[in-house]
Amino acid sequence: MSHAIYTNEGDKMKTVLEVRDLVKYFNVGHLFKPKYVHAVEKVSFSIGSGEVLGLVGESGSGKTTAARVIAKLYEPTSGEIKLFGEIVPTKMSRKRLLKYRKNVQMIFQDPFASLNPLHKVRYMISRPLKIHRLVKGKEIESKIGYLLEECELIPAKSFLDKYPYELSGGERQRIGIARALAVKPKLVLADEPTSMLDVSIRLDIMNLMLDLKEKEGLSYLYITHDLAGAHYMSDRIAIMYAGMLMELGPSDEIIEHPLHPYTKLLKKAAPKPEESLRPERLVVGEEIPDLVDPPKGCRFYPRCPYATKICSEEVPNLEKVSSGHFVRCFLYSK
Amino acid sequence: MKYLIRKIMFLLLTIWAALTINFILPRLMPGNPAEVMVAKFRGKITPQAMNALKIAFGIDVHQNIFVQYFRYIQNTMKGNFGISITYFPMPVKSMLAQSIPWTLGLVGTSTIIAFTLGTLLGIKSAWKRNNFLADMSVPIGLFLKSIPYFWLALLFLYLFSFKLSWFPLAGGSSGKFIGFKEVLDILYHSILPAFTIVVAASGGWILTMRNNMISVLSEDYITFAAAKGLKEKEIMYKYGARNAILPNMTGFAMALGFIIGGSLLTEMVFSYPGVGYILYQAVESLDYPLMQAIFLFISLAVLVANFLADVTYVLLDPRVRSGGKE
Amino acid sequence: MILRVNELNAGYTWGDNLVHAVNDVSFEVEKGEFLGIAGESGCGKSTLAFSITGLLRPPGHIFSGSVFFMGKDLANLSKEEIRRLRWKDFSIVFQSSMNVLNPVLRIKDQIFDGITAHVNVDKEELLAHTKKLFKLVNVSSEFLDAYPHQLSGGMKQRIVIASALSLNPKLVIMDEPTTALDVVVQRIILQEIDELRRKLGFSIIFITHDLSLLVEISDTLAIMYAGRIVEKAPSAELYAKPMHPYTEGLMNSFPPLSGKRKRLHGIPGHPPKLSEEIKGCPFATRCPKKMPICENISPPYIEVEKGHFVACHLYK
Amino acid sequence: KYGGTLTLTGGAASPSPARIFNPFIPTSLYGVYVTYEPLISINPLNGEEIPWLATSYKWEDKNLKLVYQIREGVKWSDGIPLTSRDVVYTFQLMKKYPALDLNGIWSSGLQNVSADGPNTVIFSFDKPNIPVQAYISSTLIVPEHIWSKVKDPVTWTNPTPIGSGPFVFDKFSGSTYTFKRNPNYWQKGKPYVERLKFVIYTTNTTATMALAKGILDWGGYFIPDIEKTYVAHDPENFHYWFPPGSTILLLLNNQKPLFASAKVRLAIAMAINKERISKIGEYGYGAPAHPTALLPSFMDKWFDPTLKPLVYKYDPEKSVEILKNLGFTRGTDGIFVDKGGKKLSATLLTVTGWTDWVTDAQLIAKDLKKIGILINVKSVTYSTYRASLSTGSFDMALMWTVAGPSPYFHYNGRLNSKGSAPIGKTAVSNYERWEDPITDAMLRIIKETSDFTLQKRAMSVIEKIMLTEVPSIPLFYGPTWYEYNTRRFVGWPTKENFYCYPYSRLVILTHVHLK
Amino acid sequence: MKANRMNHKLIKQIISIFKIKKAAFGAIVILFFILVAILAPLIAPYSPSEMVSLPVQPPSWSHLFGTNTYGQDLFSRVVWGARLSLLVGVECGIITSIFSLIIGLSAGYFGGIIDDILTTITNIFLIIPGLPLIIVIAAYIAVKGVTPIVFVISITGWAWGARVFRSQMMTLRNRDFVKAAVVLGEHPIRIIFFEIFPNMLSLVAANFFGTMLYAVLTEASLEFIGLGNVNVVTWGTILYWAQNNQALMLGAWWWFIIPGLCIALLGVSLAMVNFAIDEITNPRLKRA
Ligand SMILES: Nc1ncnc2c1ncn2[C@@H]1O[C@H](COP(=O)(O)OP(=O)(O)OP(=O)(O)O)[C@@H](O)[C@H]1O
Ligand SMILES: Nc1ncnc2c1ncn2[C@@H]1O[C@H](COP(=O)(O)OP(=O)(O)OP(=O)(O)O)[C@@H](O)[C@H]1O
Ligand SMILES: [Mg+2]
Ligand SMILES: [Mg+2]
Repeated sequence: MSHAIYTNEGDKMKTVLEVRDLVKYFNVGHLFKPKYVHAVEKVSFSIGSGEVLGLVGESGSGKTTAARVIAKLYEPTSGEIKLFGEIVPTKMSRKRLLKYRKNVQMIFQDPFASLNPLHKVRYMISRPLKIHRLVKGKEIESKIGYLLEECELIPAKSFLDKYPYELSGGERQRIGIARALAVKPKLVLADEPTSMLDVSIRLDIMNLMLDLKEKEGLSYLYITHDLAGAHYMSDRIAIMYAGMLMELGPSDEIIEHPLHPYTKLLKKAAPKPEESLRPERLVVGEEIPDLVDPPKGCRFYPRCPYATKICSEEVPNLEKVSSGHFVRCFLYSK
Repeated sequence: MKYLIRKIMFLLLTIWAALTINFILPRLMPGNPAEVMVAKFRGKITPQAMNALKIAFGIDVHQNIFVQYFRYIQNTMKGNFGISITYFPMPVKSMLAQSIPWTLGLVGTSTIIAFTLGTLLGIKSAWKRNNFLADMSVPIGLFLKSIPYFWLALLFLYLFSFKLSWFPLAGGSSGKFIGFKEVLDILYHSILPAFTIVVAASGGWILTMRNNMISVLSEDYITFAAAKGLKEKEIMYKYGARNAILPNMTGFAMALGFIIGGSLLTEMVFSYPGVGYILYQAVESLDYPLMQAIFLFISLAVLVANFLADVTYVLLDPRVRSGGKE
Repeated sequence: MILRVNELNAGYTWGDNLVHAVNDVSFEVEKGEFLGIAGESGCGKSTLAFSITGLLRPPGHIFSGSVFFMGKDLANLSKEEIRRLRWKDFSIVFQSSMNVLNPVLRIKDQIFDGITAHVNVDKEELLAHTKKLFKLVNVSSEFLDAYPHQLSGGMKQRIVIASALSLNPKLVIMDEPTTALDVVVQRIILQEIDELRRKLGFSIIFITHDLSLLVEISDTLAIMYAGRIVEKAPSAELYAKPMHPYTEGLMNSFPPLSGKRKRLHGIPGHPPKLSEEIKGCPFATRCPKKMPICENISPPYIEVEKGHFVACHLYK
Repeated sequence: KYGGTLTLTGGAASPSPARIFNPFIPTSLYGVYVTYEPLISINPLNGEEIPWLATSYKWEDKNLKLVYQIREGVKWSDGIPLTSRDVVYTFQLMKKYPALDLNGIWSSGLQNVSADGPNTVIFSFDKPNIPVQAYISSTLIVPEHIWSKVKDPVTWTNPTPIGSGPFVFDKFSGSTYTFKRNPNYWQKGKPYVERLKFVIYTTNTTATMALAKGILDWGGYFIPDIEKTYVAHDPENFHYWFPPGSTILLLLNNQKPLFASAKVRLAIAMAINKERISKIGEYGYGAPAHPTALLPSFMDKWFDPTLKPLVYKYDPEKSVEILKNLGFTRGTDGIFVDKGGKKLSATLLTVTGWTDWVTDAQLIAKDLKKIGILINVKSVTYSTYRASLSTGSFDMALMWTVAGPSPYFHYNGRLNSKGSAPIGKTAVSNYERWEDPITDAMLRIIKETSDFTLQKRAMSVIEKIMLTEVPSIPLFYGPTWYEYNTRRFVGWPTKENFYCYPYSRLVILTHVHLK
Repeated sequence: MKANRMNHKLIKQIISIFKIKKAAFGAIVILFFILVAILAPLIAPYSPSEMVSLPVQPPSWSHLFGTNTYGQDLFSRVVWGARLSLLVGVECGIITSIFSLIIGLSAGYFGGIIDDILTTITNIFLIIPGLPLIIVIAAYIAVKGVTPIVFVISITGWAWGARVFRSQMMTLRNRDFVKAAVVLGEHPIRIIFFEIFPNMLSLVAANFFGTMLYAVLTEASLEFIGLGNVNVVTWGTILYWAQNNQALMLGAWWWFIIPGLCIALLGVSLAMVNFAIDEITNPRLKRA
């Protein structure tokens, strides 16, 4: 198999994160009879400096799991993670782990659940500064203020002594972003940061993230199930289905010329008020495969309108179809 | 099915644990049964007679602990618990055989009544929330939950049996009758003790059931049932109570142990010839073989009742049946 | 006309707290109409749905206003009469399809009891009818004997819809029936609902926060904000020519799927809390076209063009 | 006069609903006492004897032979005649199974038991032992034709007893059992009562309630403030009489240095206010005991009046004086110290849950503190208490005397050095560890002679020892609990009509009849 | 008619106050008892074990709760009794909570085999009936003071708490805010004590009061059977002596009723606090 690093070959930018053949199984059985959920299966991608990689897939496809493995919340079952070209070992000393965490931060989906209801904003933002010893005693307060204002929580002072329940959803999510930014990370894993927010607020958060990216030179792994949102945010998009990466390529190309049948389906399903008022009819087969006992061949074949015999027997490789565009489908394999 | 197998395994494990606790306890404590026997005969006995009795009891302490354990398990399996000291020379087994039916009858029925009554009241009071009477169930339930059983029992005994002469003072029957009349007589004797247990035990059920029910009533499927235009009764029982009772099935274990504990005290107060009363005797005269056997029996009863509750739970909750959740 | 809602006010009270979740809402639904109601979370959509169907439970109350169903004022009906109307004349599908099915009852029993509560039919008829319903919503009838936990979310949703249609109601209210579902599944169900409506001819009130979805499928669209309907118009018109600044902002909040990527700007700020009293226009604090009057006087809800209602001081 | 169902206690000290009617076992139900009968019924309060299954007995052959004449015409309740063979069998059984021989008859010098014809039984001894006659006479006789078929009489519950007594077993149910009249009883015309209903109450509370409601005709319960809780409910018919049955002593461990001196023991004895103990600790039921420990019923017969001047009285000042004279000095806290500077202090052992004793002990501690001795009251479980007594690991303890038809039994148990042992070794009865050759000699004289004047002279010596040397301190008489109800039945023994000891069911139940 | 309705309304109001103030009422009663216990030497007019009056005197101004057959002042005894009874409750509450927390939190936090083992043990202890076990153990150890009772109650009473804490730990551990703290680089110890534990406090409190209630009742029962040390003064032993002297038959109802009511009152207030905390943690109940 070609060990392509699935980057956008056109740009010669520095790779921040590289993930290779990442696998994560969860044991959901018990002591005597283990049973595994194949949540992430051999996922590989990379993210360049200042780049946003959108990870799109339906619920349960393993997006969160992948992000959490990268965030070192879960141990990978196998696979390799490289940060700035350096392999990140599974087990690390606390010091090394802290160094890793200083570079990789995360924004969570649910702005309510991701803030401890018992802590004030001041405490929550000050913690990363203290853990990583970024600023000295007196400067902390001004640094917190700076961070909050950067996330458009203005005036910062009025937020310092609030508890999460006193904030609106959008404000809460901004706190989450400010907290992640506090350590000046290089990579931010954003796990559906807007899906719990109201439509009118969503765009604000997305714009904030894009602004911060430019200002701080951040890279994002932007996870979403909303294809349009991914397109808005990302330079490249990766499509996941049932734990596997199905297609990966530059945003515009994925949207305009989707190759994988699943990507096509997603595109069809996405609301497009601007195009026509009566959408075209979708025809889809059975439902999502069981991840405890995944199908032998392509994971999408049970729903795929183009499925052939081979699809049920073999897993297609993720193959390059054009510069920076990869797809995992027999329709395109040579 | 899997769930049941797991439950059976757990049941066996717990029985084993109870057995082992039972074995270890007397061995951790100072003193030995011989001393207890001297005590029992209050010095009336000569050393010669004493020695002869020791042999009759089959007390031999010079044995490897594992051999002892093995023997003990073997004997227990056979239902051989040795000879009672209080009721020498009655085998502990026959003492149990004699008293268990009484306890099962009294505690069994009153627990079921308490459970049913408490559950029904809990359901009603949750359904009719904000109604004066229904809301009174909370403070009343709290009060009942917090009074000592024995205290209530004595008070009832004094009031209803002594002062008002409505009920007999003691015993499980008057021993005067036979046939159907005897059954009535036994029932008559059991009313007051049963009443005590029911009063004291239903408080807890009212509260938990009310809480469960309130939780369930805020579930979407209740609103959905109302949206379907179902009749109130149907919503209350088929949708509300049916689901609210499920958590109680698992809470049964704790409560049952507690009730049985309380009913022991009740039996003591009412001189009811069940195991509680015998336990009291055993405790008073430090009759260890008897005490242990009773503890074992009560544990077993609770375990089995609990197992039955689990089985019922399986029947009531399809989610568990397919092994979905604990 | 199937339904008319007249200056409805509803909300929640407990202790000294008051949440005015539905504020002077009026609208009508015609026979066969697909009315979409869109609004952000917490703006009172569900409360509205509950109020219309009389399912609002304490601490929720209807404060004032009336709901006419086929010309009958629901407030004048007895509990029992309303009970008889439910399911038979109007039915409702909830937001949380995952939780509306009783986990301990078989699917078929839950469908049956909705039917038998209103009409007398024998077992076989019941079964046959239910099988037909299942076919309608594309669920294999082998799931009749299943329990809810054995079904996927999409399946449950379809079953709830099937149940809601079981007595051929004249109006079906759907409160975000698809939010918990995947885009693909969501899309499929939506398209099925629409087909059913065409086939059976009932009216739909479809509630969601996903405006872009509604624009595609509903006949008429109402936009709700802070407990009020701020704009209502035929979908196409609303999309093409939004009048209320809020609607306008909303339309701009959806990044388009295709086309060149360019920065969009949503609506800054956040909606007011319904637990606090709102003076003037509730959108005033966020409105780019705010005028002094907006701060003090609540704009009336008027028909600006035929079939196009809006509550904004910009339009007189 | 005939008929009626008399309700009485089925078991008191250890109420037991287990169906045990084995007369050799102390856990048996009270039914055995109306089923099986002794040779002679002896009143333990005054030694009076009523011939029962035996018409008479006498000592022969220099007190080495005890000969009983067995009554003729007695039948077991199954119709088979009772003969000397049954009597011999009963005693042989006890020889074969020592566990049945609770009173140790076979270890008291008895050599052989044999029948001489159907009506005579001869007990032969290797040395004289007069007092054992009481034990032999009281032994309940069992039928050979039944018991010889029993595999292990020690563990036999004998659920349906066959005896010679006035009542026969009827029915057993959970907490009650009944006996009915034996129509073929050898005492013609007796008993009068048709049926006995034995009931068992677990707690004294319910028993008291039952008495107060008149349910129980005859009770044997400790009842606090009995006038108010019982008698007051029907003063006409509710009566009680609590005759003293034993003496409760304050044992002083004579092997502890502090109590080695008779003067100290006397000082302690004189410092204790027995009146108060009797009134507060014992609810006035147990009268203060005579310093000789003699039961009131023995006084006339056994007390030597010349000893009267030696009888000490409550006199704490005298106690203090004695202690001062012994060279102890009082510390600032009022407690005496010995020459080594050690405080006079001791622990006093009682049994947990024996509430009256615990109160008594606290009163004693207060009394002794007043005269400068520090007492630490310690309540322990009964088995610990017994173990401490036998091994001698105690300073002071409360204890009772062994009951019997003469003071010999009381003194022999507590004072005979045979029953003593060094501290750390097991003493069988002489827990205070009084080891005195004179006492031993006197006890032997009483044991071996049947001459009353000789016995009385020896007894006088022991009484004097009790008064002057104070091996232990008699506190009060242990009452015999006895409540009776004359609503339905009359003929009960009373203080005035003292025809038998109120525990003697056999005698009482052959006397009592309908009103 | 009207007066009647007014009455009804009044009662309703009282109830609603009661409802809101459930926790407050409970807490006040508990505090009151604690105060009484602490200040027992100052409050009690007499020594609890001295004979200070004629026996069996009904309540009067000089003897608020009357006297018993020993002429002891029952008010003083009840006041002193509060001390030990509460002490037993509090000690059991603390020991049991610590025990439950250690077991529950370790099971919940570590998961895996540790969890399997601890959970099984917990479940076993949960099922084995407490009081009979306590009676048997108490019979063996020949109780001398209240300490063994505390010990026995604690070792048999921790299971429920452990189970509750475990499940709470499991849910909290998977909350996003805990994950967020991990990603930020917080030390695990700090996560447990600053992020997770504070969120469990209400549960810990509820469990504490629940255990206290259980302990106070169990202690009273044991003392009543005579398995405790009847020479110490607790509410349980007061009842024991009352029962032994047949207080009710003597007409000395005050001797029996008052300590029983004290137990019940303390019990109710503990249960109320427990219940109120329950309502707070379960928002569905709160809206009642
Ligand atoms: N801790 C866990 N233990 C067991 N299974 C898990 C765990 N976390 C996730 N899974 C399973 O792994 C699969 C992938 O889940 P994941 O949360 O990564 O999906 P997702 O793409 O993030 O979905 P969503 O859009 O719903 O957030 C799912 O089937 C899920 O049930
Ligand atoms: N039971 C209740 N008690 C008190 N307030 C409530 C209750 N239910 C809803 N509310 C409040 O009423 C307002 C309207 O709620 P509603 O559920 O109608 O909103 P919604 O538009 O359906 O929101 P969503 O999109 O989240 O479903 C909200 O502010 C909410 O907080
Ligand atoms: Mg996810
Ligand atoms: Mg809603």
